[in-house]
Amino acid sequence: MADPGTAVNNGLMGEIRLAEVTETVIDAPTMERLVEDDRAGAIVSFSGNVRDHDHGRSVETLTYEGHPSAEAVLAEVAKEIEGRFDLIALAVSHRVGPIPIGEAALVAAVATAHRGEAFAACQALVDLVKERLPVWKHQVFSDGTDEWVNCA
Amino acid sequence: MADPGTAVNNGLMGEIRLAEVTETVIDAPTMERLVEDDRAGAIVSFSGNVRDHDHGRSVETLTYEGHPSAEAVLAEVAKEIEGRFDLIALAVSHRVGPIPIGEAALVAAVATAHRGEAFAACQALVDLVKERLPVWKHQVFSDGTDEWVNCA
Amino acid sequence: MPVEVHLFAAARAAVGESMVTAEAGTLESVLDTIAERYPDFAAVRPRCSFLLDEVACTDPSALVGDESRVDVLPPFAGG
Amino acid sequence: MPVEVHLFAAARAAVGESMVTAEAGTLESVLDTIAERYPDFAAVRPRCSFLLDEVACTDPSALVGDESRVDVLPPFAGG
Repeated sequence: MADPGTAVNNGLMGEIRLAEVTETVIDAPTMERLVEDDRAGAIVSFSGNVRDHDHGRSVETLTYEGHPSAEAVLAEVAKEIEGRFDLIALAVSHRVGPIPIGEAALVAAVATAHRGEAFAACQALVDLVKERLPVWKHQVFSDGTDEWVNCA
Repeated sequence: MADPGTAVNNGLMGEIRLAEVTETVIDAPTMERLVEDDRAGAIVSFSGNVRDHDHGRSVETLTYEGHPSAEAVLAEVAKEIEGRFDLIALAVSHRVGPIPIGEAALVAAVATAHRGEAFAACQALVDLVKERLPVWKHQVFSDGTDEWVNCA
Repeated sequence: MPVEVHLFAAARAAVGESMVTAEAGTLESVLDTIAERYPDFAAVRPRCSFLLDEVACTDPSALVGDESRVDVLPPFAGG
Repeated sequence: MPVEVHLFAAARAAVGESMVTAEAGTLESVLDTIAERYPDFAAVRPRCSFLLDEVACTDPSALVGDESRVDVLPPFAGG
Protein backbone atom coordinates (compact mmCIF):
# COMPACT_ATOMS: atom_id res chain seq x y z
CA MET A 1 0.00 0.00 0.00
CA ALA A 2 1.29 3.45 -0.88
CA ASP A 3 2.34 5.69 1.97
CA PRO A 4 -0.67 7.98 2.31
CA GLY A 5 1.57 10.79 3.42
CA THR A 6 3.10 10.93 -0.04
CA ALA A 7 0.06 9.95 -2.12
CA VAL A 8 -0.21 12.26 -5.09
CA ASN A 9 -3.19 12.53 -7.38
CA ASN A 10 -4.14 15.34 -9.66
CA GLY A 11 -1.25 17.36 -8.27
CA LEU A 12 -2.77 17.40 -4.78
CA MET A 13 -0.87 16.13 -1.76
CA GLY A 14 -1.65 14.25 1.40
CA GLU A 15 -5.17 14.06 2.69
CA ILE A 16 -6.75 15.25 -0.55
CA ARG A 17 -6.37 12.25 -2.81
CA LEU A 18 -8.47 13.57 -5.68
CA ALA A 19 -10.44 16.73 -6.58
CA GLU A 20 -11.38 16.56 -10.24
CA VAL A 21 -13.92 17.75 -12.78
CA THR A 22 -14.12 15.19 -15.55
CA GLU A 23 -16.14 14.17 -18.59
CA THR A 24 -15.73 10.47 -17.85
CA VAL A 25 -17.83 8.09 -15.73
CA ILE A 26 -17.33 8.52 -11.97
CA ASP A 27 -18.43 6.26 -9.12
CA ALA A 28 -18.37 5.92 -5.35
CA PRO A 29 -16.29 2.69 -5.26
CA THR A 30 -13.41 4.49 -7.02
CA MET A 31 -13.51 7.31 -4.46
CA GLU A 32 -13.66 4.79 -1.61
CA ARG A 33 -10.56 3.01 -2.89
CA LEU A 34 -8.73 6.34 -3.15
CA VAL A 35 -9.33 7.15 0.53
CA GLU A 36 -8.51 3.68 1.85
CA ASP A 37 -5.99 3.83 4.67
CA ASP A 38 -5.00 1.48 7.48
CA ARG A 39 -5.60 4.29 9.99
CA ALA A 40 -9.17 4.79 8.78
CA GLY A 41 -11.92 3.44 11.00
CA ALA A 42 -14.75 4.94 8.96
CA ILE A 43 -15.32 5.72 5.32
CA VAL A 44 -18.46 7.58 4.25
CA SER A 45 -19.24 8.09 0.59
CA PHE A 46 -21.84 10.07 -1.31
CA SER A 47 -23.09 9.54 -4.82
CA GLY A 48 -25.41 12.10 -6.39
CA ASN A 49 -27.11 10.42 -9.31
CA VAL A 50 -29.03 11.69 -12.30
CA ARG A 51 -32.73 10.90 -11.96
CA ASP A 52 -35.37 10.21 -14.57
CA HIS A 53 -37.80 12.63 -12.92
CA ASP A 54 -37.56 16.18 -11.63
CA HIS A 55 -40.51 17.81 -9.86
CA GLY A 56 -42.80 15.23 -11.41
CA ARG A 57 -41.60 15.75 -14.98
CA SER A 58 -39.92 13.00 -16.97
CA VAL A 59 -36.29 13.82 -17.81
CA GLU A 60 -35.00 12.64 -21.18
CA THR A 61 -31.41 13.90 -21.21
CA LEU A 62 -29.25 15.77 -18.78
CA THR A 63 -26.02 17.68 -19.35
CA TYR A 64 -23.72 19.46 -16.92
CA GLU A 65 -21.64 22.41 -18.04
CA GLY A 66 -18.65 23.53 -16.00
CA HIS A 67 -16.89 26.89 -15.89
CA PRO A 68 -13.16 26.70 -16.74
CA SER A 69 -12.40 27.46 -13.08
CA ALA A 70 -14.50 24.55 -11.78
CA GLU A 71 -11.62 22.19 -11.01
CA ALA A 72 -9.67 24.92 -9.20
CA VAL A 73 -12.77 25.78 -7.16
CA LEU A 74 -13.26 22.09 -6.31
CA ALA A 75 -9.66 21.93 -5.03
CA GLU A 76 -10.32 25.00 -2.84
CA VAL A 77 -13.49 23.42 -1.48
CA ALA A 78 -11.59 20.23 -0.67
CA LYS A 79 -8.91 22.23 1.14
CA GLU A 80 -11.50 24.12 3.16
CA ILE A 81 -13.11 20.84 4.30
CA GLU A 82 -9.67 19.38 5.07
CA GLY A 83 -9.05 22.36 7.36
CA ARG A 84 -12.40 22.12 9.07
CA PHE A 85 -12.44 18.38 9.91
CA ASP A 86 -10.05 15.78 11.26
CA LEU A 87 -9.65 13.80 8.05
CA ILE A 88 -7.40 10.96 7.06
CA ALA A 89 -8.27 11.27 3.39
CA LEU A 90 -10.76 12.87 1.01
CA ALA A 91 -11.63 12.33 -2.67
CA VAL A 92 -14.22 14.16 -4.74
CA SER A 93 -15.16 14.20 -8.41
CA HIS A 94 -17.77 16.07 -10.42
CA ARG A 95 -18.73 14.91 -13.88
CA VAL A 96 -19.61 17.32 -16.70
CA GLY A 97 -21.04 16.76 -20.17
CA PRO A 98 -24.03 14.54 -20.93
CA ILE A 99 -24.81 12.07 -18.11
CA PRO A 100 -27.12 9.07 -18.66
CA ILE A 101 -29.99 8.56 -16.20
CA GLY A 102 -28.85 6.62 -13.13
CA GLU A 103 -25.18 7.58 -13.42
CA ALA A 104 -23.40 9.80 -10.93
CA ALA A 105 -22.83 13.55 -11.35
CA LEU A 106 -21.00 14.04 -8.06
CA VAL A 107 -19.19 11.49 -5.93
CA ALA A 108 -17.20 12.02 -2.75
CA ALA A 109 -15.62 9.89 -0.05
CA VAL A 110 -13.93 10.74 3.22
CA ALA A 111 -11.94 8.54 5.58
CA THR A 112 -11.62 9.38 9.28
CA ALA A 113 -10.71 7.66 12.53
CA HIS A 114 -14.28 7.80 13.87
CA ARG A 115 -17.66 7.63 12.20
CA GLY A 116 -19.30 10.85 13.39
CA GLU A 117 -16.56 12.93 11.80
CA ALA A 118 -16.84 10.97 8.55
CA PHE A 119 -20.57 11.65 8.17
CA ALA A 120 -20.18 15.32 9.10
CA ALA A 121 -17.22 15.90 6.78
CA CYS A 122 -18.76 14.13 3.79
CA GLN A 123 -22.02 16.05 4.15
CA ALA A 124 -20.21 19.38 4.56
CA LEU A 125 -18.08 18.59 1.50
CA VAL A 126 -21.13 17.86 -0.65
CA ASP A 127 -22.97 20.94 0.64
CA LEU A 128 -19.98 23.17 -0.12
CA VAL A 129 -19.56 21.71 -3.60
CA LYS A 130 -23.23 22.43 -4.29
CA GLU A 131 -22.82 26.00 -3.06
CA ARG A 132 -19.52 26.93 -4.66
CA LEU A 133 -18.85 24.83 -7.74
CA PRO A 134 -19.46 26.83 -10.95
CA VAL A 135 -21.36 24.07 -12.72
CA TRP A 136 -24.77 24.15 -14.39
CA LYS A 137 -27.38 21.50 -15.08
CA HIS A 138 -29.43 21.45 -18.27
CA GLN A 139 -32.44 19.17 -18.46
CA VAL A 140 -34.43 18.17 -21.53
CA PHE A 141 -37.85 16.77 -20.66
CA SER A 142 -39.81 14.08 -22.47
CA ASP A 143 -42.25 16.71 -23.75
CA GLY A 144 -39.40 18.43 -25.60
CA THR A 145 -39.09 21.43 -23.27
CA ASP A 146 -35.83 22.15 -21.51
CA GLU A 147 -34.51 24.16 -18.58
CA TRP A 148 -31.37 25.32 -16.88
CA VAL A 149 -31.88 24.19 -13.28
CA ASN A 150 -32.12 27.02 -10.68
CA CYS A 151 -32.62 29.48 -13.53
CA ALA A 152 -36.18 28.77 -14.63
CA MET B 1 -33.24 -3.78 -13.90
CA ALA B 2 -35.32 -5.59 -11.30
CA ASP B 3 -38.45 -3.87 -10.09
CA PRO B 4 -37.35 -2.53 -6.69
CA GLY B 5 -40.89 -2.92 -5.40
CA THR B 6 -40.54 -6.68 -5.63
CA ALA B 7 -36.83 -6.98 -4.87
CA VAL B 8 -36.30 -9.81 -2.43
CA ASN B 9 -33.11 -10.47 -0.58
CA ASN B 10 -32.53 -12.47 2.54
CA GLY B 11 -36.30 -12.89 2.90
CA LEU B 12 -36.81 -9.12 3.26
CA MET B 13 -39.10 -7.19 0.94
CA GLY B 14 -39.14 -3.78 -0.70
CA GLU B 15 -36.99 -1.00 0.59
CA ILE B 16 -34.81 -3.27 2.70
CA ARG B 17 -32.65 -4.98 0.12
CA LEU B 18 -30.31 -6.71 2.57
CA ALA B 19 -29.87 -7.07 6.34
CA GLU B 20 -27.36 -9.82 7.01
CA VAL B 21 -24.81 -11.05 9.51
CA THR B 22 -22.16 -12.99 7.64
CA GLU B 23 -18.73 -14.59 8.02
CA THR B 24 -17.68 -13.58 4.51
CA VAL B 25 -16.02 -10.41 3.21
CA ILE B 26 -18.37 -7.40 2.98
CA ASP B 27 -17.85 -4.07 1.24
CA ALA B 28 -19.52 -0.74 0.52
CA PRO B 29 -19.64 -1.14 -3.29
CA THR B 30 -21.79 -4.26 -2.91
CA MET B 31 -24.23 -2.40 -0.65
CA GLU B 32 -24.30 0.54 -3.08
CA ARG B 33 -25.21 -1.75 -5.97
CA LEU B 34 -28.00 -3.30 -3.89
CA VAL B 35 -29.66 0.07 -3.26
CA GLU B 36 -29.31 1.36 -6.83
CA ASP B 37 -32.59 2.64 -8.18
CA ASP B 38 -33.59 5.00 -10.98
CA ARG B 39 -35.61 7.04 -8.49
CA ALA B 40 -32.58 7.56 -6.23
CA GLY B 41 -30.95 10.98 -6.35
CA ALA B 42 -28.56 10.27 -3.48
CA ILE B 43 -26.76 7.22 -2.16
CA VAL B 44 -24.75 7.45 1.06
CA SER B 45 -22.67 4.54 2.24
CA PHE B 46 -20.74 3.78 5.40
CA SER B 47 -17.89 1.36 5.88
CA GLY B 48 -16.59 0.66 9.38
CA ASN B 49 -13.14 -0.85 9.02
CA VAL B 50 -10.89 -2.78 11.33
CA ARG B 51 -7.91 -0.67 12.37
CA ASP B 52 -4.39 -1.65 13.30
CA HIS B 53 -4.47 0.54 16.41
CA ASP B 54 -6.90 1.02 19.27
CA HIS B 55 -6.26 3.69 21.91
CA GLY B 56 -2.63 3.77 20.88
CA ARG B 57 -2.07 0.02 21.15
CA SER B 58 -1.13 -2.08 18.15
CA VAL B 59 -3.84 -4.62 17.23
CA GLU B 60 -2.65 -7.98 15.93
CA THR B 61 -5.92 -9.84 15.32
CA LEU B 62 -9.55 -8.98 15.68
CA THR B 63 -12.59 -11.23 15.87
CA TYR B 64 -16.29 -10.43 16.08
CA GLU B 65 -18.67 -12.80 17.78
CA GLY B 66 -22.41 -12.57 17.15
CA HIS B 67 -25.33 -13.77 19.22
CA PRO B 68 -27.64 -16.21 17.36
CA SER B 69 -30.28 -13.45 17.31
CA ALA B 70 -27.97 -10.92 15.63
CA GLU B 71 -29.41 -11.21 12.12
CA ALA B 72 -32.99 -10.94 13.40
CA VAL B 73 -32.02 -7.85 15.42
CA LEU B 74 -30.36 -6.33 12.35
CA ALA B 75 -33.58 -6.84 10.37
CA GLU B 76 -35.54 -5.08 13.15
CA VAL B 77 -33.08 -2.19 13.13
CA ALA B 78 -33.42 -1.87 9.35
CA LYS B 79 -37.21 -1.83 9.65
CA GLU B 80 -37.08 0.85 12.33
CA ILE B 81 -34.90 3.07 10.11
CA GLU B 82 -37.17 2.39 7.14
CA GLY B 83 -40.09 3.66 9.22
CA ARG B 84 -38.27 6.74 10.42
CA PHE B 85 -36.92 8.05 7.08
CA ASP B 86 -38.17 8.52 3.53
CA LEU B 87 -36.03 5.81 1.94
CA ILE B 88 -35.96 4.33 -1.51
CA ALA B 89 -33.69 1.47 -0.45
CA LEU B 90 -31.43 0.30 2.36
CA ALA B 91 -28.81 -2.44 2.67
CA VAL B 92 -26.72 -3.33 5.70
CA SER B 93 -24.30 -6.13 6.55
CA HIS B 94 -22.25 -6.96 9.64
CA ARG B 95 -19.36 -9.39 9.42
CA VAL B 96 -18.48 -11.81 12.22
CA GLY B 97 -15.51 -14.11 12.78
CA PRO B 98 -11.88 -13.07 12.34
CA ILE B 99 -11.48 -9.87 10.25
CA PRO B 100 -8.11 -8.86 8.79
CA ILE B 101 -6.88 -5.31 9.46
CA GLY B 102 -8.29 -2.85 6.91
CA GLU B 103 -11.36 -4.93 6.03
CA ALA B 104 -14.90 -3.89 6.88
CA ALA B 105 -16.84 -5.07 9.93
CA LEU B 106 -20.01 -3.10 9.16
CA VAL B 107 -21.19 -1.70 5.84
CA ALA B 108 -24.43 0.10 5.05
CA ALA B 109 -25.92 2.05 2.17
CA VAL B 110 -29.13 4.01 1.77
CA ALA B 111 -30.73 5.49 -1.32
CA THR B 112 -33.10 8.44 -1.11
CA ALA B 113 -34.53 11.12 -3.38
CA HIS B 114 -32.55 13.92 -1.70
CA ARG B 115 -29.15 14.04 -0.08
CA GLY B 116 -29.96 15.37 3.40
CA GLU B 117 -32.22 12.41 4.07
CA ALA B 118 -29.56 9.98 2.82
CA PHE B 119 -26.90 11.26 5.22
CA ALA B 120 -29.32 11.36 8.15
CA ALA B 121 -30.72 7.87 7.49
CA CYS B 122 -27.32 6.23 6.97
CA GLN B 123 -25.93 7.76 10.15
CA ALA B 124 -29.02 6.78 12.17
CA LEU B 125 -28.81 3.25 10.78
CA VAL B 126 -25.17 2.87 11.80
CA ASP B 127 -25.81 4.38 15.25
CA LEU B 128 -28.73 2.01 15.87
CA VAL B 129 -26.73 -1.02 14.72
CA LYS B 130 -23.97 -0.04 17.17
CA GLU B 131 -26.52 0.33 19.97
CA ARG B 132 -28.67 -2.74 19.39
CA LEU B 133 -26.75 -5.43 17.55
CA PRO B 134 -25.71 -8.26 19.89
CA VAL B 135 -22.17 -8.52 18.57
CA TRP B 136 -18.86 -8.44 20.43
CA LYS B 137 -15.35 -7.45 19.43
CA HIS B 138 -12.29 -9.30 20.68
CA GLN B 139 -8.87 -7.74 20.14
CA VAL B 140 -5.48 -9.38 20.52
CA PHE B 141 -2.67 -6.84 20.84
CA SER B 142 0.90 -7.13 19.60
CA ASP B 143 2.12 -7.51 23.19
CA GLY B 144 0.06 -10.70 23.51
CA THR B 145 -2.66 -9.27 25.76
CA ASP B 146 -6.27 -9.34 24.66
CA GLU B 147 -9.56 -7.66 25.49
CA TRP B 148 -13.27 -7.79 24.83
CA VAL B 149 -14.07 -4.22 23.74
CA ASN B 150 -16.42 -2.27 26.08
CA CYS B 151 -15.83 -4.91 28.73
CA ALA B 152 -12.31 -4.15 29.90
CA MET C 1 -34.21 -30.50 33.78
CA PRO C 2 -31.88 -27.68 34.86
CA VAL C 3 -31.73 -24.15 33.48
CA GLU C 4 -29.31 -23.69 30.59
CA VAL C 5 -27.18 -20.55 30.91
CA HIS C 6 -25.51 -19.53 27.66
CA LEU C 7 -22.51 -17.24 27.98
CA PHE C 8 -21.10 -14.97 25.30
CA ALA C 9 -17.89 -13.05 24.67
CA ALA C 10 -16.39 -11.65 27.92
CA ALA C 11 -18.92 -13.60 30.01
CA ARG C 12 -17.88 -16.85 28.37
CA ALA C 13 -14.22 -15.93 28.81
CA ALA C 14 -14.79 -15.30 32.53
CA VAL C 15 -16.56 -18.63 33.07
CA GLY C 16 -14.49 -20.67 30.64
CA GLU C 17 -17.57 -22.41 29.22
CA SER C 18 -20.13 -21.35 26.63
CA MET C 19 -22.92 -23.11 28.54
CA VAL C 20 -23.42 -24.07 32.16
CA THR C 21 -26.47 -25.37 33.97
CA ALA C 22 -28.10 -24.12 37.15
CA GLU C 23 -31.11 -24.94 39.29
CA ALA C 24 -34.43 -23.25 38.55
CA GLY C 25 -35.23 -20.17 40.63
CA THR C 26 -35.10 -16.47 39.89
CA LEU C 27 -32.80 -14.72 37.42
CA GLU C 28 -30.86 -13.45 40.42
CA SER C 29 -30.47 -16.86 42.04
CA VAL C 30 -29.32 -18.40 38.76
CA LEU C 31 -26.69 -15.70 38.30
CA ASP C 32 -25.63 -15.96 41.97
CA THR C 33 -25.02 -19.68 41.45
CA ILE C 34 -22.72 -18.96 38.53
CA ALA C 35 -20.86 -16.21 40.38
CA GLU C 36 -20.21 -18.59 43.29
CA ARG C 37 -18.93 -21.34 41.02
CA TYR C 38 -16.91 -19.01 38.73
CA PRO C 39 -15.49 -16.06 40.71
CA ASP C 40 -14.33 -14.20 37.55
CA PHE C 41 -17.96 -13.91 36.49
CA ALA C 42 -18.65 -11.41 39.28
CA ALA C 43 -16.62 -8.69 37.51
CA VAL C 44 -18.45 -8.89 34.18
CA ARG C 45 -21.95 -9.64 35.57
CA PRO C 46 -22.93 -6.02 36.44
CA ARG C 47 -22.27 -4.93 32.87
CA CYS C 48 -24.33 -7.68 31.25
CA SER C 49 -27.88 -7.78 29.96
CA PHE C 50 -29.93 -10.96 29.97
CA LEU C 51 -32.37 -12.87 27.82
CA LEU C 52 -34.87 -15.23 29.41
CA ASP C 53 -36.08 -17.66 26.76
CA GLU C 54 -34.93 -15.25 24.04
CA VAL C 55 -36.69 -12.19 25.51
CA ALA C 56 -34.84 -9.35 27.23
CA CYS C 57 -35.28 -9.58 31.01
CA THR C 58 -34.30 -6.79 33.39
CA ASP C 59 -36.12 -8.08 36.49
CA PRO C 60 -33.80 -9.96 38.89
CA SER C 61 -36.84 -11.58 40.52
CA ALA C 62 -38.14 -13.02 37.24
CA LEU C 63 -38.88 -16.72 37.60
CA VAL C 64 -36.56 -19.03 35.71
CA GLY C 65 -38.29 -22.39 35.47
CA ASP C 66 -36.98 -25.81 34.53
CA GLU C 67 -35.88 -26.11 30.92
CA SER C 68 -35.63 -22.33 30.63
CA ARG C 69 -32.71 -20.74 28.87
CA VAL C 70 -30.84 -17.67 30.09
CA ASP C 71 -28.47 -15.80 27.75
CA VAL C 72 -25.79 -13.63 29.33
CA LEU C 73 -24.86 -10.72 27.03
CA PRO C 74 -21.93 -8.42 27.78
CA PRO C 75 -22.06 -4.83 26.41
CA PHE C 76 -22.34 -4.89 22.63
CA ALA C 77 -19.41 -3.74 20.53
CA GLY C 78 -20.45 -4.07 16.91
CA GLY C 79 -19.52 -2.00 13.89
CA MET D 1 -9.58 46.31 -27.80
CA PRO D 2 -13.12 45.68 -26.54
CA VAL D 3 -14.17 43.87 -23.37
CA GLU D 4 -14.81 40.14 -23.81
CA VAL D 5 -18.00 38.98 -22.09
CA HIS D 6 -18.16 35.20 -21.65
CA LEU D 7 -21.60 33.75 -21.10
CA PHE D 8 -22.43 30.40 -19.51
CA ALA D 9 -25.41 28.09 -19.29
CA ALA D 10 -28.73 30.02 -19.10
CA ALA D 11 -26.94 33.32 -19.82
CA ARG D 12 -25.45 31.89 -23.00
CA ALA D 13 -28.83 30.45 -23.96
CA ALA D 14 -30.47 33.86 -23.48
CA VAL D 15 -27.88 35.64 -25.63
CA GLY D 16 -27.36 32.87 -28.15
CA GLU D 17 -23.57 33.33 -28.08
CA SER D 18 -20.88 32.09 -25.70
CA MET D 19 -18.89 35.31 -26.09
CA VAL D 20 -19.83 38.85 -27.06
CA THR D 21 -17.80 42.04 -26.95
CA ALA D 22 -18.67 45.38 -25.42
CA GLU D 23 -17.05 48.77 -24.93
CA ALA D 24 -14.98 49.41 -21.81
CA GLY D 25 -16.80 51.15 -18.95
CA THR D 26 -18.22 49.87 -15.68
CA LEU D 27 -19.55 46.39 -15.00
CA GLU D 28 -23.03 47.92 -15.08
CA SER D 29 -22.53 49.68 -18.42
CA VAL D 30 -21.12 46.52 -20.00
CA LEU D 31 -24.12 44.48 -18.80
CA ASP D 32 -26.56 47.21 -19.90
CA THR D 33 -25.07 47.06 -23.38
CA ILE D 34 -25.72 43.31 -23.55
CA ALA D 35 -29.25 43.65 -22.20
CA GLU D 36 -30.06 46.25 -24.87
CA ARG D 37 -28.68 44.08 -27.66
CA TYR D 38 -30.16 40.80 -26.35
CA PRO D 39 -33.53 41.45 -24.63
CA ASP D 40 -33.73 37.86 -23.23
CA PHE D 41 -30.61 38.57 -21.15
CA ALA D 42 -32.57 40.95 -18.91
CA ALA D 43 -34.48 38.05 -17.31
CA VAL D 44 -31.43 36.04 -16.31
CA ARG D 45 -29.13 38.97 -15.46
CA PRO D 46 -30.45 39.66 -11.92
CA ARG D 47 -29.73 36.06 -10.91
CA CYS D 48 -26.16 36.01 -12.20
CA SER D 49 -22.83 36.55 -10.49
CA PHE D 50 -19.85 37.98 -12.31
CA LEU D 51 -16.12 37.51 -12.61
CA LEU D 52 -13.93 40.42 -13.66
CA ASP D 53 -10.65 39.04 -14.98
CA GLU D 54 -11.32 35.76 -13.13
CA VAL D 55 -12.08 37.39 -9.76
CA ALA D 56 -15.60 37.62 -8.31
CA CYS D 57 -16.96 41.16 -8.68
CA THR D 58 -20.12 42.37 -6.93
CA ASP D 59 -19.64 46.11 -7.51
CA PRO D 60 -21.67 47.43 -10.50
CA SER D 61 -19.44 50.50 -10.63
CA ALA D 62 -16.23 48.45 -10.96
CA LEU D 63 -14.16 49.66 -13.91
CA VAL D 64 -13.95 47.27 -16.82
CA GLY D 65 -11.01 48.39 -18.93
CA ASP D 66 -9.98 47.49 -22.47
CA GLU D 67 -8.94 43.86 -22.88
CA SER D 68 -10.70 42.93 -19.66
CA ARG D 69 -12.77 39.78 -19.45
CA VAL D 70 -16.17 39.52 -17.77
CA ASP D 71 -17.69 36.10 -17.01
CA VAL D 72 -21.44 35.90 -16.53
CA LEU D 73 -22.37 33.02 -14.21
CA PRO D 74 -25.99 31.98 -13.64
CA PRO D 75 -26.87 30.32 -10.30
CA PHE D 76 -24.83 27.16 -9.85
CA ALA D 77 -26.55 23.77 -10.01
CA GLY D 78 -23.90 21.14 -9.46
CA GLY D 79 -24.13 17.77 -7.76
